[in-house]
Amino acid sequence: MDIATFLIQVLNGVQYGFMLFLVASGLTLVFGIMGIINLAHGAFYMFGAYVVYWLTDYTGSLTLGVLLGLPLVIVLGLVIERFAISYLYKRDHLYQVLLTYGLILILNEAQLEIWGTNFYSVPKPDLLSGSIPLTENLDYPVYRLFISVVCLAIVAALYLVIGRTRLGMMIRAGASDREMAQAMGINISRLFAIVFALGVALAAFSGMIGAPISSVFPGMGDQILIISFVVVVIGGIGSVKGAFIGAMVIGLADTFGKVLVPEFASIVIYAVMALVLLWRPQGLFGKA
Amino acid sequence: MTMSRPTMALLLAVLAGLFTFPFYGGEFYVEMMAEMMILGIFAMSLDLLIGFTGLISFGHAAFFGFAGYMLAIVTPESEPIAIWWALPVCLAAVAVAALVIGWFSVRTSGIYFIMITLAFAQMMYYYFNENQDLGGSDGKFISWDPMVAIGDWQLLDLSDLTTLYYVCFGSLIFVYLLLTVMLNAPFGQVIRGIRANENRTRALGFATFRYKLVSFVIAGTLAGFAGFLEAVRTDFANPAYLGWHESGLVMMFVILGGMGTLYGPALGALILGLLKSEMQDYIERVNLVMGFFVIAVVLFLPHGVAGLVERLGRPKATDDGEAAP
Amino acid sequence: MTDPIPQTPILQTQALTKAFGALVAVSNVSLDFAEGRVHAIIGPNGAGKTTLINLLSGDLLPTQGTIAYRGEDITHLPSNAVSQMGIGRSYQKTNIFPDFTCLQNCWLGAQSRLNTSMKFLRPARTYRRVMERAERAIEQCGLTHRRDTRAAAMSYGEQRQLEIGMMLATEPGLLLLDEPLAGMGPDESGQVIDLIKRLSQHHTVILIEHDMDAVFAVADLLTVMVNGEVLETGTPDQIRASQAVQDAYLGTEDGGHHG
Amino acid sequence: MSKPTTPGNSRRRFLAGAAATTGLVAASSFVPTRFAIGAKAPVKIGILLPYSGTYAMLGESITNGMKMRIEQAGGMLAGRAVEYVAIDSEMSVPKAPQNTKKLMSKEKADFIVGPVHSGIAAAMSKIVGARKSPIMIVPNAGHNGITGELCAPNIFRTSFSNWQPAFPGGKVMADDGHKTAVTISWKYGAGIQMMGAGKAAFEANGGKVIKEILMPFPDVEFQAYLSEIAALKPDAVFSFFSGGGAIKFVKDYAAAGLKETIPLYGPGFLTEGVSKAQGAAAEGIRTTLHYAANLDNPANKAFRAAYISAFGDKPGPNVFSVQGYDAGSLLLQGLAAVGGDTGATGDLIAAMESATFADSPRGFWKMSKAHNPIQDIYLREVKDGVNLVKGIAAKALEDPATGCKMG
Repeated sequence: MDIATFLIQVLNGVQYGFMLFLVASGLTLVFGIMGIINLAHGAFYMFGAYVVYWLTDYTGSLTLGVLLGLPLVIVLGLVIERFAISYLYKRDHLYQVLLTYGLILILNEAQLEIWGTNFYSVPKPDLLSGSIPLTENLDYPVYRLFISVVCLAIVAALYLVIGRTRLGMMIRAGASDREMAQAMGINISRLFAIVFALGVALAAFSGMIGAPISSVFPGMGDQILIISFVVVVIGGIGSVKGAFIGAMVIGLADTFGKVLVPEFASIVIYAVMALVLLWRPQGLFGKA
Repeated sequence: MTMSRPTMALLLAVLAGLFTFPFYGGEFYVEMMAEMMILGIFAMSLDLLIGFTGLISFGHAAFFGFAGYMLAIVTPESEPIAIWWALPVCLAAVAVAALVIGWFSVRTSGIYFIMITLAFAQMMYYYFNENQDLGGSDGKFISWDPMVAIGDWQLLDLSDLTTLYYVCFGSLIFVYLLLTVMLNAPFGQVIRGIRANENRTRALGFATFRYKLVSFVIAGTLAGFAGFLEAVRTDFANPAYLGWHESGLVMMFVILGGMGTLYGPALGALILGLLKSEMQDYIERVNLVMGFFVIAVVLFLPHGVAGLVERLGRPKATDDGEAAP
Repeated sequence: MTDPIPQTPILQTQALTKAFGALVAVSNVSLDFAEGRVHAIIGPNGAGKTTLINLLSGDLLPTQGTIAYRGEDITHLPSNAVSQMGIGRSYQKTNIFPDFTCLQNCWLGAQSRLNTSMKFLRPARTYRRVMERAERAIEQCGLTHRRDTRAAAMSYGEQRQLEIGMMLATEPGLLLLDEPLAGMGPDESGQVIDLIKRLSQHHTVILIEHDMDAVFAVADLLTVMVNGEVLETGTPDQIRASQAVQDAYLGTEDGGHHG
Repeated sequence: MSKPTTPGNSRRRFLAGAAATTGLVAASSFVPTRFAIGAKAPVKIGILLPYSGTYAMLGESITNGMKMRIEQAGGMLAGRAVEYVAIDSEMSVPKAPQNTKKLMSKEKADFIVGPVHSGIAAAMSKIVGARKSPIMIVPNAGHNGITGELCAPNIFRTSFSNWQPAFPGGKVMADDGHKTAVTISWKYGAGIQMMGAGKAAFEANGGKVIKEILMPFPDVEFQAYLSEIAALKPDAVFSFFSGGGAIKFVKDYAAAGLKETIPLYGPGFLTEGVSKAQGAAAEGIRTTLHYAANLDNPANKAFRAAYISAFGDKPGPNVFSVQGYDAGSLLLQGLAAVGGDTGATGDLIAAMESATFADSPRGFWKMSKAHNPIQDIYLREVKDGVNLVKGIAAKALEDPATGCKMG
């Protein structure tokens, strides 16, 4: 591999990492703050993609689609939190796994009922549909760079929200000690509703913004679910920084795995996860 | 292993029903029950981990599917293999795999244990999925059922449905009794202690790692036994049997059935399997109904179906007559 | 309580130190514990007493220093191995198996003295010696009437007694008792103090306790810890008389119940 | 956002045949018992196809196509009503044996139509092929072995073998003057078989495959491979993906700028049923398949018009509905020959073997001895989101049926 190819593959890996982070960030928030294992995260991702397809089709603009779609999925998240998730906070992980599995079944069927079985694509905004030449025959799509920028913006936003705002203060308090937070006068049930809705919004948002690249089809959420969990676990559950690093590790490991050891490409990310957990059983940035 | 009298009676009635089932069940349901009993064994093996040792494995199907591949590998193209060879070899291979995976995994806990078992199972899944010598994603056929014979005298013909049914039935009871005995023996006391409070169990002088590992290996091997039977039933080894969907499914049997009861998970396999198969005939969106069913169980039946059975069995259930302070 | 001079130490720590990040919970503790004595460790909250017990029992690994039991280095042994050496412990925060009956709780302690519990076939209840040991432990801790009651359904005081019973079931030679009286009413406390006195006839006891009356009633030797360090060790009379202890601890804390 | 008009029906069991059912309902509501005795029992068709998940569109298209064909013939098979029993395969191989046996021994289906997935197909044909009946009709799964080493008298296929659309594709690539190529697909049955066939044809015609990329199924992160292809600079790329993977691959390939310098070839699934979603990225891609939207024959035009009027244009008629349609034709011809007597298995199989499909939307085809279509493979090119025919890449192509000991 010459140096140019190597750099291009690094770019690919980092960019894939950005996309993974986008999906995984909501998962790690819900996981870390509420202690909820949300298997339905992928289903929300899929819902985001369908909603943005539907709205973009109507409005003709991806931006409008995202802006109109986000409130919709946030409401969906709040409803699900209120009527299902909120009963699980004191229950064992196993029940969360089971309940959110039930949610997957329902959301998948709802998707088929609403949008049918067809494959759809979502056009990129004109402004972002160009490419930048990298080598004599290889271009790099601007839209992918745009996703990277969005991802960095979200990292920054999450950092600011969690580190600097009152909401973030409550989130941190709720994450470290629920009873203490309650004693401090924080309305835990409302806080958790907000966090869950935020998690759903992040999942749906990544589905929306990824839709022009991934296209929109039934079952698309199942494919990203497991790899999101891998990212979150490697980074350390509940750590946004960890999810970011985890996404980078997986993005690069996957990319170079495919290039350097193609016959084991599918195994690489799982091997990386196993190694990380053996070295640090609570993930790279997880609290013991 | 306390079981109330009505529960016991119900269980005996179910057993009697199962024993006579081939006489009136009809081919399809007999075959289906055979599958459900195999899945019941599989679910009980996972219950040993989840319900009794407190280890939530999300990769248990790896052992189930691996046993099928082992049978496919040891069965020659040209002739059947004696079960006296096939079964021990397959189970030994599965046990070794469980030992290796367990040795790495058991040192983690909680969600990390869930994920590391998933990671190992996925690695095995992809290994078989991409190994073209073993049929890759299409899987591998098993040309012959293992031969159950002494010399030239054939004891059982496993390709006969009724025979297979009783083999599965016997295996289910055997595994149930085996686990019951084990759980009542000193070993069982220790792993229950680990589930309730691992640190305290260690402080009492038990090397808990070792007991968890042994529990993991036993559970894996029993899952392998179920996988062996399934491979005999379907004559087929396929990577999908190792996948996380399958691991999730069996976990669902355990939780819906009621973990920590042994018969609950077996019942869970039966009820869920029957429910889905029967509903398919009448309802278009079966998964929608299944989804609501699963959520309803989580919200309203925290101890699963077994919990319901127990509750119906003794209406005024309290803690052995002891009121809480 | 006549001979303050230590005999052969059954347990010995050398410069034992435990740091959690920047916080040093136990600092440079070197103590000898004499066989057959009741040796109490007292000190204000946050003095590092429980951390010290956790180091001795193997629940925590020290950052520095060594621990020797009967001359054998046990510094790096995990808690199960420490237990197998004959060192039993009870916990300050009740640490039992709530869904087990009283008997089952003690049973597990008793069973740990089998060569191995990797026994898969014979029903546990048919192990007669284990049963005897468990029954004896229940009797010793005064819970015979609660033998088949689920631990979670017992009163707090009874759970504290069970905590000691489980430890006794392992038939240890050295007992590490972490605040056995914590949260108990006067009646229950009296029972447990009697129990400790009885136990001290055949066991070495290392005791952490806030109840100063109890401590001075049962202890042969006292060590005062402050801020993770040993301030002073001596007989109850010596400690009572010590100006340093007065200044650092007893004087300010009134010597009474707290915590 | 129009929903297809009848997908709901596709999964329920119902008595098909507009004429038949209206008549029957009217009559039977008056004299139910007598009529039930007097009428012949319906022919039972078990269906095992995906109705959920990524490949739900295929299951729906096939079901629609088959039912439409039987409807067009009056909704009856040789005078008998038709009862459909559909099971969602969920693309799950572990559930396949049980689902197959359910259709066989519980529902006592006379025919089983399915599946889409090659792994399920292998499991099903092992079970069905071991007996004389029922008769299995494979409306999609291309696994070479089904009409190869797993072939059996009671297993028919109305779709293709993986070898069929791929082999001519390799030749087309060589004929277009390309000397070197990279193959890329998923590492699973269909991908491996198609890439193997394409490579064989390409190299037999003077080309050279310089790298074979098989990526994990169903991974759709292509960037690393696209960069690799750019560095290798082959004359052409030969690839197979389907569904969401096909859309994303074609779009990523174009977005990486490779489409201009390294033309993309492959079996037609790369653009079939997804070319609209691929948009401009698919323009000009040349693929080979046994069907194309604008095939100029009356049967095709009639089929497309009828399909769109019945089921709408999302997803609209495609190769999968054609395969289902021809499965319907096969049923009609077979049962007509034996007068609706599904018990006459031998004669029924003989009739199905000699069936010819002059009215197929894909053009004339007939069954091979291994029960796989002998069919024309078309060269297609995407223009304005439609796969247009450019010519015939292989005339009356018959799968080599390696390993089939039948016939």
